[in-house]
Amino acid sequence: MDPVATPYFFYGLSAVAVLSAVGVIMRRNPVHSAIALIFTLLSLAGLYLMLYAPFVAGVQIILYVGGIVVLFLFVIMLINIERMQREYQFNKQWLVGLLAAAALGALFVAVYVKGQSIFPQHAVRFPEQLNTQQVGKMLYVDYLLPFEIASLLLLVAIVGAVVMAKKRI
Amino acid sequence: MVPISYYLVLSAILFSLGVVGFLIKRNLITLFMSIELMLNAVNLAFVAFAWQWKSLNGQVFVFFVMVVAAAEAAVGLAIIIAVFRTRETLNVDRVNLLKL
Amino acid sequence: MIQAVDYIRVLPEIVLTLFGVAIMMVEGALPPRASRKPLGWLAFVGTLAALAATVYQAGYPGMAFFGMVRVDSFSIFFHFLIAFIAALVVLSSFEYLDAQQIRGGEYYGLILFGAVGMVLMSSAVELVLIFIALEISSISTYVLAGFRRRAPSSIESSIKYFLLGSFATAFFLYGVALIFGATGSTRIYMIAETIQGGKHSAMVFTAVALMFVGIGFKIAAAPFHVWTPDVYEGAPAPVVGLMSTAPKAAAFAVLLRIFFAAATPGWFWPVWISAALSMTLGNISALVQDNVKRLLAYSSIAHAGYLLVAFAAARDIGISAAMFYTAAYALMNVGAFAVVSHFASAGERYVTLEDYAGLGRRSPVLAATLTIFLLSLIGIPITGGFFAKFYVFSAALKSNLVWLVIIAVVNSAIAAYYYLRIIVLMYMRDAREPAPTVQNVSAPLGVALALTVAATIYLGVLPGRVLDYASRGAALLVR
Amino acid sequence: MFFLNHIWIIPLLPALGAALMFFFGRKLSKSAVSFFCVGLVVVAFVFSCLTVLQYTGWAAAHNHQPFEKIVYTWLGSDTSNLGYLTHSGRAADFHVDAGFLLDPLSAIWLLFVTGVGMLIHIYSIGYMAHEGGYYRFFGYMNLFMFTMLTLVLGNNYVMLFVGWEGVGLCSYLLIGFYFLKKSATNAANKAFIVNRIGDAGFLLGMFTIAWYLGSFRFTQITEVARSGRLSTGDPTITLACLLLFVGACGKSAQVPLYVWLPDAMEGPTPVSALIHAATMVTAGVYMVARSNALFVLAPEAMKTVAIIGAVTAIFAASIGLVQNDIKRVLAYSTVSQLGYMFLALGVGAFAAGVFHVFTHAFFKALLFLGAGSVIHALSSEQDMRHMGALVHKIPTTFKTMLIATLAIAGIFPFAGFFSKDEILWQAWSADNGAYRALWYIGYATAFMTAFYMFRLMYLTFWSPSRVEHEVEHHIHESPKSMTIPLIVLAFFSLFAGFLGWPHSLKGSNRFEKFLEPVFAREATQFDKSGKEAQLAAAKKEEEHANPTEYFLMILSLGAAFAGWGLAKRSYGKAAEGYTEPIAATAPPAYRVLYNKWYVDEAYDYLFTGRRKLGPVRLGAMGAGEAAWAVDANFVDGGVNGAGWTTRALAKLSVWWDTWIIDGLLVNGIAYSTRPLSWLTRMIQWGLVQWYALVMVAGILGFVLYYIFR
Repeated sequence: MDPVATPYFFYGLSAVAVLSAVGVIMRRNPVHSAIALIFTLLSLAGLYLMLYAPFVAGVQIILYVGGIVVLFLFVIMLINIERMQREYQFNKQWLVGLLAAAALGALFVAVYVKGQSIFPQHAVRFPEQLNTQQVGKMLYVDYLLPFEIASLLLLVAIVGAVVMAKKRI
Repeated sequence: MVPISYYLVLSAILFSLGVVGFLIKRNLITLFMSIELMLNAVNLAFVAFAWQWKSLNGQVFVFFVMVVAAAEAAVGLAIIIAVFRTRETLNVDRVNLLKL
Repeated sequence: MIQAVDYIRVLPEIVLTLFGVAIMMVEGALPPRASRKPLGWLAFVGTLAALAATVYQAGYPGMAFFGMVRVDSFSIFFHFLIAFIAALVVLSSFEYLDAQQIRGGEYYGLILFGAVGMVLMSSAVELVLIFIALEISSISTYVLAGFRRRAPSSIESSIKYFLLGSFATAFFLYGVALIFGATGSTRIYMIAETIQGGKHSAMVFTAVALMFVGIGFKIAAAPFHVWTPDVYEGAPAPVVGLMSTAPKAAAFAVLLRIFFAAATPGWFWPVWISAALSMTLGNISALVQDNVKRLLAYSSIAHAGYLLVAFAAARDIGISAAMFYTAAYALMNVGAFAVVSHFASAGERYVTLEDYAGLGRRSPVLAATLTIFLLSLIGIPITGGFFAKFYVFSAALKSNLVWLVIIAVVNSAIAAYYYLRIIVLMYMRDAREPAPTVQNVSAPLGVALALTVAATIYLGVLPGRVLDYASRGAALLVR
Repeated sequence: MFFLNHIWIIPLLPALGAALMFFFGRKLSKSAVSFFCVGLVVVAFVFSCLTVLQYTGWAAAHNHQPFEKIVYTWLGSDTSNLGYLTHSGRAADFHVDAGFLLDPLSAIWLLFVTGVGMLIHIYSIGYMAHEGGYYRFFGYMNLFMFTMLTLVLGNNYVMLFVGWEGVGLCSYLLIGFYFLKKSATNAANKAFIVNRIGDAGFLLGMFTIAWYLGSFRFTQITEVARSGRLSTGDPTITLACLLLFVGACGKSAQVPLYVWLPDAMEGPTPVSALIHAATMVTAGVYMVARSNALFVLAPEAMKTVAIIGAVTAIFAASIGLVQNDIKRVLAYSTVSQLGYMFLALGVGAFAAGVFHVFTHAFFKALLFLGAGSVIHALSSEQDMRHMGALVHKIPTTFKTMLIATLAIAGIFPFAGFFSKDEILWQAWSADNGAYRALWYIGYATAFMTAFYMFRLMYLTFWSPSRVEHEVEHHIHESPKSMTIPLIVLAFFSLFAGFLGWPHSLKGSNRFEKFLEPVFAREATQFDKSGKEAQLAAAKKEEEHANPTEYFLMILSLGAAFAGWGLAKRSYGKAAEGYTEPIAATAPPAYRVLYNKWYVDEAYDYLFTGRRKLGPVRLGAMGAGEAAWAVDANFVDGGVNGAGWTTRALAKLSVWWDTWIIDGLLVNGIAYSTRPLSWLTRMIQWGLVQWYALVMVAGILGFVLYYIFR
């Protein structure tokens, strides 16, 4: 089976991802930021599909978009955002910060360019129909311990969240 | 066929955008969203590398990173609520009681 | 196939988790106004059980869970250390929680869960598992830092720790991704094979740098140390005792594994620079501090620097020096913070240097105990701190790091000055009026202090056994 | 062999006392405290005597080898391989033992440390009887004995360092014993910080040796050094020796690090006697003597030691001339005598230096204890201007102190004569007179020493009484527990010198012979034939008693008597409100004293008023100094040339003391940290995102390094 994806898909999706990521930063209203984040996440899910990772793409949509971002929105609703919107949204070091991050990004790109030789152009494809089964098998065999430990992580997170959100201890 | 390095460059760009957001935004919640952006950039890199090495490990990692992101989000947002309770603001510049 | 021995190899983790869960369940059953001491005792028993489990585990070295964790002398060393620290912190928390009127059994639960993460960090040999374990320990410390809910400073310390921690973690994770990209694996021993076999691409180097960021943040090495003073100042004192030691120890274990077991290249100069920077910045900044917790924070930065000197020394002697230093440092620091937490009393009021004036006469035993820890931090002989430093310096010298040793020796001479200030204040100044009242030391705290003093002296007088164990672990690591 | 094999018990005895005081001190009565603490030191002394006795027997049978007892492996491990490569590429073990070494050198230290220590402990029972913190005092003293004995008995540099740091700590605690006195705590801090500088040098020197020679152990290092594999003047060895000497300068109060010692007199007098006169301050001498095999390979370092020693000797003696506080005179005298010891070491006369340490321990301890007795009698008066005519009121103190004074002044046949004369002779003759310039300095110092010591004696005992009336009624001789140690020490001050009766006076110099195995220059010393050759050489030397030696001996006796005579003429009749007779003949000398006080006040003013460190303050001070110098020159254009030089030296030393050491080193640390704290402030201003930016900058740096490496 030929690759479903063409470069155009890639360009389109990455344009959406980058633009909405910029939107996350630029928007004054956190609600708008959260919505922009959703677009980034969705376009990333699209890219995952292109990379033959349908399971991850699905989890991305369910867990990230459906869970984490909704959590963000909840919290934004809980908190009075009126005043925040009237304040400056960037701090005084914005220019330095921007330059530093740009330099960092440039360095990473340089690394990829320098390290390109180790990537063969044509990678072998996965048989995609088995993807979910295979991931499941890995999770419950090879990665059994991390999987279990991840549940402990979630337990800690729940306890922590409850403790921090309680009015008094 | 899109070369793998394209994906990686995209992930670098997203990562730096996250860093920018973290460095310059004043709203605690947006700061936090920037961290999510960074984590997503990492995920993209993982999936791309997984494709590269034809190894499913990379995809499994993404799954774990998402779990971690969820856990961080839960705790982080709870802490943000606690901050909001004591200060009535989410401006990160105001969180500077502790300094030399 | 998973066998029983696999479970033995994660026994301390299992034990700690079970006790943590038990605490959370009993917490629900306790009336809201009741003291949480019983939970504390339960946690203490849990840490003791973990210690026992560690000792038991020592008889079953090897890999477990499909090459996810590895039990060897190296990880046993850290398991023992972390469980011991957790026990000490639990003991020194009883009184503190009562004084601060904190009635949250979650506190003990989180300490135990955090300990699970740290213990796992030291035995995990797979980067993603390390990452998850790191997150467990981080998240529980984020929350513990904010446990003094009435104080805005505590919450602030929590949010600062959280934001910067997640930021650093993201870098660590990116580093993991890059190393996966470069080598096709995240298992430390497979990475080692790939790296030793092939050429070192720019990606591997970048990955090492990025992982060093994440771990450097945890161990408070310059220039990733910036959060430390603020967070330590705001967080509850016993929690600082925990987070300035146990997660650091675990993070050092991870760093050792990444650098030496995975044989990653090119870490030398960053570590060299970071060591020199940490020592110098930490010590100089500590000179001008008036808050004891901040002062100890800078001191812990400086100590991270000394530790990195041992890293730079490399080879098995450097690794065992680093391990020994971690143990000595952890014990004396936990002790110092236990005293500080006792003395800070309700609301953490007495934390400036001035408050320590005249402590030598009002509470001689407490002052003497703190003096021992401070002397050990200075590196006066017959304390663990002395030998740890000595060993690190000679290890570094043996690797011909002459300049680094000179920087370190000069730094340790400077450092004496600020530790001495506390001793001078305690013994040679009159208390200001009104003098802070010092409560009697409660039995659990007394036990904790006695244990730390004994351990500090033990490491100074008879370091042989611990050193033996550490060097055995080190030898296994480089193999 | 029991005592020799259980040598490790010796330091543990006082450690036990210290532990007892730490845990139970507050609950014990004073008599119980004295019983345990003093009793344990007495036991330690007896034990040491028996041990040394046994050693002499053992050594005779074993070619005068050092005795080593290794208790356990302290640092490093027995089982696993902690090997490393030394500088030369040789493999060596990382290995430091909790081991003990007894050879003639440590035997001498062992004996006088426990002996003098015991006497001072006994003395303290009386002296501290009415002071608070009795148990604390004895606890610290016992802790001091423990660490000092560790220092002396350790068989490697690390053990030596343990004791080294330990005695520093105890000294610090004991100087600050009267912690309510601000001056006491300042003095304690000063001592600690100045010593810390020395310690850093020592530590680096020690590491250099280990790195270069592959061992910390004295016997192994000595063996390598004497094997002939290392060339004389080896730069690394020179560096190591110089670094070690920096440490010795700190601990043994040599220029430029001597300043803490005079201030250390803020501690109780028995402490001054034990720690700051007899034992701890000689640790530097011990260390250099212990490293003699290395030092002889580094002539440059030896030269430095000799010069620093001579300079210190005359510098400190000149300050001693103008002090009024009885303990300060003694303190400067100690610094000066330590200078003598280093002079001896520097010219290669190790045995002479050690001999002076030995005799000095007795008479200086005696002087301090006597001074303590005087202070005790006069209800804590320390100013000699308010003393006088005590000769009949406290006769025992007087007699014993007189003996000590005669000893330190170097008058035949008291102990100091022999040791000092030996040093001067060696300075004259060593290396065919290469160090003869130092002899002149030493000789001038001998004269000054006699002068200031007899000045002290006249002002305190013989001159008419200037004691205040209320005090006068209470004058009393000290209790037995205080006078008996004085008498015992006086006995030794009188006779200890006979051990080193020189060949030229038909003596046998047993002391030097005893030390011979330690300072032998060749490893073959231990061989039988070599030993005989050595003895033959000694005999030859004996026969060739140089006529110059007799001449110098008479010359130095002359200097001592001249100093005595001058002091008698000047202070013999110093009545109430006396003017310093020097001041009468040379007014600027009086101004030296006066201006010292002025400088102190100016110093206070400057530090409380202005905080900027830099050209401004130094300039102001420099101008003041210049003005003073001009003034002094005009008034006193050279009435008394010798007096002027002396005064200028004294002035210079005070100036050095006040401005360079106090100003730059001690306070300078505090002030220079202020701008440094801006650095911290710049990084640490509480904003999360700024912190994150610092981190990103760090990451950028690292990643950049990786990409462009």
